[in-house]
Amino acid sequence: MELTVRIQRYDPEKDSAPHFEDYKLDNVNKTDRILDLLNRIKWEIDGGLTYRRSCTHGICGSDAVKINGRNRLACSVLVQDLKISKSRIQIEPIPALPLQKDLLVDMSSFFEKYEIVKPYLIPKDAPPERERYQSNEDAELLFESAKCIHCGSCSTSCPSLWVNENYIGPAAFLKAYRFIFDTRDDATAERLDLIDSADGLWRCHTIFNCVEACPKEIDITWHISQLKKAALSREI
Amino acid sequence: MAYRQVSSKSGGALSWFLQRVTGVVLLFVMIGHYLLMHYNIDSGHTYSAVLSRMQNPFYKGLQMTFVVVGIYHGINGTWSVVRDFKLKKSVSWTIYALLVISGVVFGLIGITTLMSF
Amino acid sequence: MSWLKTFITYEKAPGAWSWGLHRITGLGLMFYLYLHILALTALQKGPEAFNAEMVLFKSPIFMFLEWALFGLVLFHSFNGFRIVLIDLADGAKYHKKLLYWLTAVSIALFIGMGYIIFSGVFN
Amino acid sequence: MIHQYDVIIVGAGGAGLQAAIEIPTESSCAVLTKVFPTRSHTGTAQGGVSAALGNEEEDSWEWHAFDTVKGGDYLGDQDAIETMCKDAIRAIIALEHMGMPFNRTPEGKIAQRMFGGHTANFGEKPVRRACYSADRTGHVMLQTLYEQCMKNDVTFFNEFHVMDLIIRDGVCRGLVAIEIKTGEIHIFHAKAVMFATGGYGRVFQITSNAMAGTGDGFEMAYRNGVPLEDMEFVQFHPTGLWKLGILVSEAARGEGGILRNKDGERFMERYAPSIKDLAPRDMVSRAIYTEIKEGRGIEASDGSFYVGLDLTHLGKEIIEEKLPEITGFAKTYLGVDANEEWIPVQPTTHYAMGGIPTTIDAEVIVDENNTTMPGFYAAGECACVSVHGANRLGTNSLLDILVFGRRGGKKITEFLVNAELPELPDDASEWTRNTIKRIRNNDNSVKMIDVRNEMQFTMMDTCSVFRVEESMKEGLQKIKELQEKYLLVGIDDKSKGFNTDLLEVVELGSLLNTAETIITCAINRKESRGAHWREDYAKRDDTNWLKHSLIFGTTGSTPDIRYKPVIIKQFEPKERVY
Repeated sequence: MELTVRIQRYDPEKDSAPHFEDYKLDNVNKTDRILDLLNRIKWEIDGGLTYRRSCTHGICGSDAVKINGRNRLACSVLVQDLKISKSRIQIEPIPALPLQKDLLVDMSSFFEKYEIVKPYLIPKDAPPERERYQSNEDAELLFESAKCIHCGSCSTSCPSLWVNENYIGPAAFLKAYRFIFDTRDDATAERLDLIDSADGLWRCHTIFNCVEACPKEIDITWHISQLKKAALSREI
Repeated sequence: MAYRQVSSKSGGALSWFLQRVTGVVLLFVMIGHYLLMHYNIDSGHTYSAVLSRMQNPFYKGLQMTFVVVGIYHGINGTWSVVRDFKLKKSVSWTIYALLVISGVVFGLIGITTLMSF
Repeated sequence: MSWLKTFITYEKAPGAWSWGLHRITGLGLMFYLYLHILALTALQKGPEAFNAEMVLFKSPIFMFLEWALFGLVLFHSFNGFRIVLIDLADGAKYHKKLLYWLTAVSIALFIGMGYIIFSGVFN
Repeated sequence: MIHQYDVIIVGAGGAGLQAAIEIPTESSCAVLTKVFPTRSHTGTAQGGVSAALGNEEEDSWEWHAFDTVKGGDYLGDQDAIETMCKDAIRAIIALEHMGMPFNRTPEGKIAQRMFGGHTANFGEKPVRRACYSADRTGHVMLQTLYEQCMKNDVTFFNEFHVMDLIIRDGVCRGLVAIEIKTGEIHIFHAKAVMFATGGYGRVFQITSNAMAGTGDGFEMAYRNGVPLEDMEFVQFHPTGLWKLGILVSEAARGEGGILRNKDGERFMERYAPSIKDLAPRDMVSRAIYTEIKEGRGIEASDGSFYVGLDLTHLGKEIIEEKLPEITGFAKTYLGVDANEEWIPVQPTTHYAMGGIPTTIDAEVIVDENNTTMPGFYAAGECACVSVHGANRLGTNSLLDILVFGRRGGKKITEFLVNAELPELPDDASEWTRNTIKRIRNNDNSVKMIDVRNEMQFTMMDTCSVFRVEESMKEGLQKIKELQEKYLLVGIDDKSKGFNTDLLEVVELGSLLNTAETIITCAINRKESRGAHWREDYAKRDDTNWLKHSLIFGTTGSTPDIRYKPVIIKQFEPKERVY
């Protein structure tokens, strides 16, 4: 089929503001990934088109972009998954982060926030000689949050971040959950202090944009609600 | 790190929780308010009807709760909308002060009305 | 104000709608609560003033406004109930279903209230 | 801009991060990576990482070593394999202590599952040896290692594309990189450089590898006079998603998945009667192609063929709990529900057994006499220790990066005690500048994509699972033509910052030169061993070919191939049957 891909372009060395450009593609299969379309445009039409990509199957988290109005991973969405009006799809960078070029945004603030929750195991005692024991149920509590690929789809879909870039955001909360609910970790209070703050948990208004955007289908809001309860329980 | 790390005390857990608690309280008070004040078959909206109802301490207590809890919930809710935005400290303090003052003023007006019977 | 553009162009899922409406209805109700308190100060001015006001509120426009107000109350309280379930129970796992059910019940109640108000069965 | 560091590590996958963790904080250390660290290809590993923990049943590191030797068709160096299999147990426990979330046994120990080629008692029966975290083992492992780096405050240069090594008089003195964001050239002047640059899967048309897997490390070393070892051995994973090449982990078969041909027959019973679907990857890949060749493949709508991976009998619970990711891929990309239907699979280019030759401490070797180069280290897929021999066993890649990444880090630390910063030549960035200038100045009459497509097609066509001299020679000829053509490739994007157009052309240069070494070595080795299967020499030939090949690049003429003996310790080469 024929498809027009409308892409937001911006080259800071030439353009004063971002603008849209249309690319007509023929022979598009409905099972093509959106990343395949971007690649075709880059390789066949305009080599200047710039975006991040690597693994092409939704595990490295490079290619989060806004497709038809919503954050998604370009490599995990097929043409047939989209509602296509006027045989056109629209691709923009993910919102709320500084634009660098075309579909590239500066992710550094996103990763800084991920770092402030101390995303590493902090055990109190020296480790035993063999592995620490952990029940399968306790381990499984962590699996969903450990699925996160740091693509940034969730945090940048959150209206709380749009109006205030200091908001720590769902991705970092999810990471905090990953350690706070790990039976092997002993820094719960320390981590809760970091997220139970003015820019922290309480700006989450259960809007569920993050859940809608998450390409790994993590119920981020549920995880945040567990954190809220943990933060609350130490105050009452 | 570029981000403020505020200690737990000012984090907002308590006001977040109170918002939920007052919300649930209001849910019930609201049902009571609707049933008793407006759509009770015996009730009417004439001055005398209202006056007679207000003699009942239960009714009076209900209305009192409604005014106080409702205003708290409203102010707290409005504030949580406002503070999402990145505002200058002076601006957000002004809004906060206005909200609190308006709440106190209207609360007093409401209570005075209720107590005037 | 670039957030406004983002807000307008970003796809709104049920969660986002309910959040937006919750805020709008909340602010509306806050405003109304202040009005309500002010209106009732008429009680202090004696029967004539109060009854005169009541007559005003019996006019069709006010009946309609009252119905609309009930809509706000319904949405805000039911959605508030949903939020409590999300925050304090495992509501996040079934929040959409919850929203659809509560909306359905709200619509039924809203229609019922419309009948009550406009038929004047109770007054 | 010139930076000075004690150590520069290139690549932020498992090997690079593991090495960085080992460098003590007194030494200055920086990790350069062309993608953000958690985007590294380690994260795509699915099934598990092996260690003879014996948590599920009796196991020993000697059995593990034997399986590795046999799986590699006796080409692996047994001293290195011993080192790796012994150290495996410590490595996994260390990961657990770092906080990696594992699946657990009912008692709470690390759970283990079966995998291709893992056996008990020297080949008797399959054994549970692969430690796992659902089918995201690599993902959580990469996260865990990155987390440790943050804890240790490791310096990262993210989105820096390394262009060239600075080697003069046999000493590695640093490297040259482009900062992708600005397009600026940076020189990193260092006492030690470690390559952990990953693989070259994108040389081939169908691959499970990331688009970043363009063989940069191999090519940079080779271009600077370092030989490459055993490049003819390219692993084709038997179960890539049909047409896309996306990996469907061996864990699917470890959990009981069965490969079936169009008649529904479990055809692996004929090829490996004792361990059937859990045979090593080279054997299964060949079996699949043989089935297809002999007319028992399943025909797709477009006329291509595949076989089915049958998980339908496993039950929803196992699939959801242990294989959620891969069944998700099948659903997303092919619309196949693994609970109901077979997953269409075909072999996909997966792993480079060969690479930059190193000692068991990750020091780079520059000749057949095991001479090491001061200041240059390599670990992970880009290195060849060689533990994988002619065919890597599933789960040993994650183990390789842990063990040899760490050993490399430790060796570098030792080296730094007495190391001086070597002198930096004036012309350090000359090659880089010339290359960029050439690409920028070329008119865009020859398109990068045309050259790359042709290369990928040629390699898939002539040098994949089954190989024949004649067609490989044609393939090599083609690659050489493409190398010529490559010099004319230009770009559309003339900007400086984030010029991915330019970088893709640079990467194509790496791919082409790597392809040349692969196909040259493949033509040279006249026997069939492990993943290198010659239809014209269908037998393994231990008398003439039980040796490693080292390919040396010589400018302008045919590469020079020399040999290095295989280190045999307790396991004498035997016929490889399962």
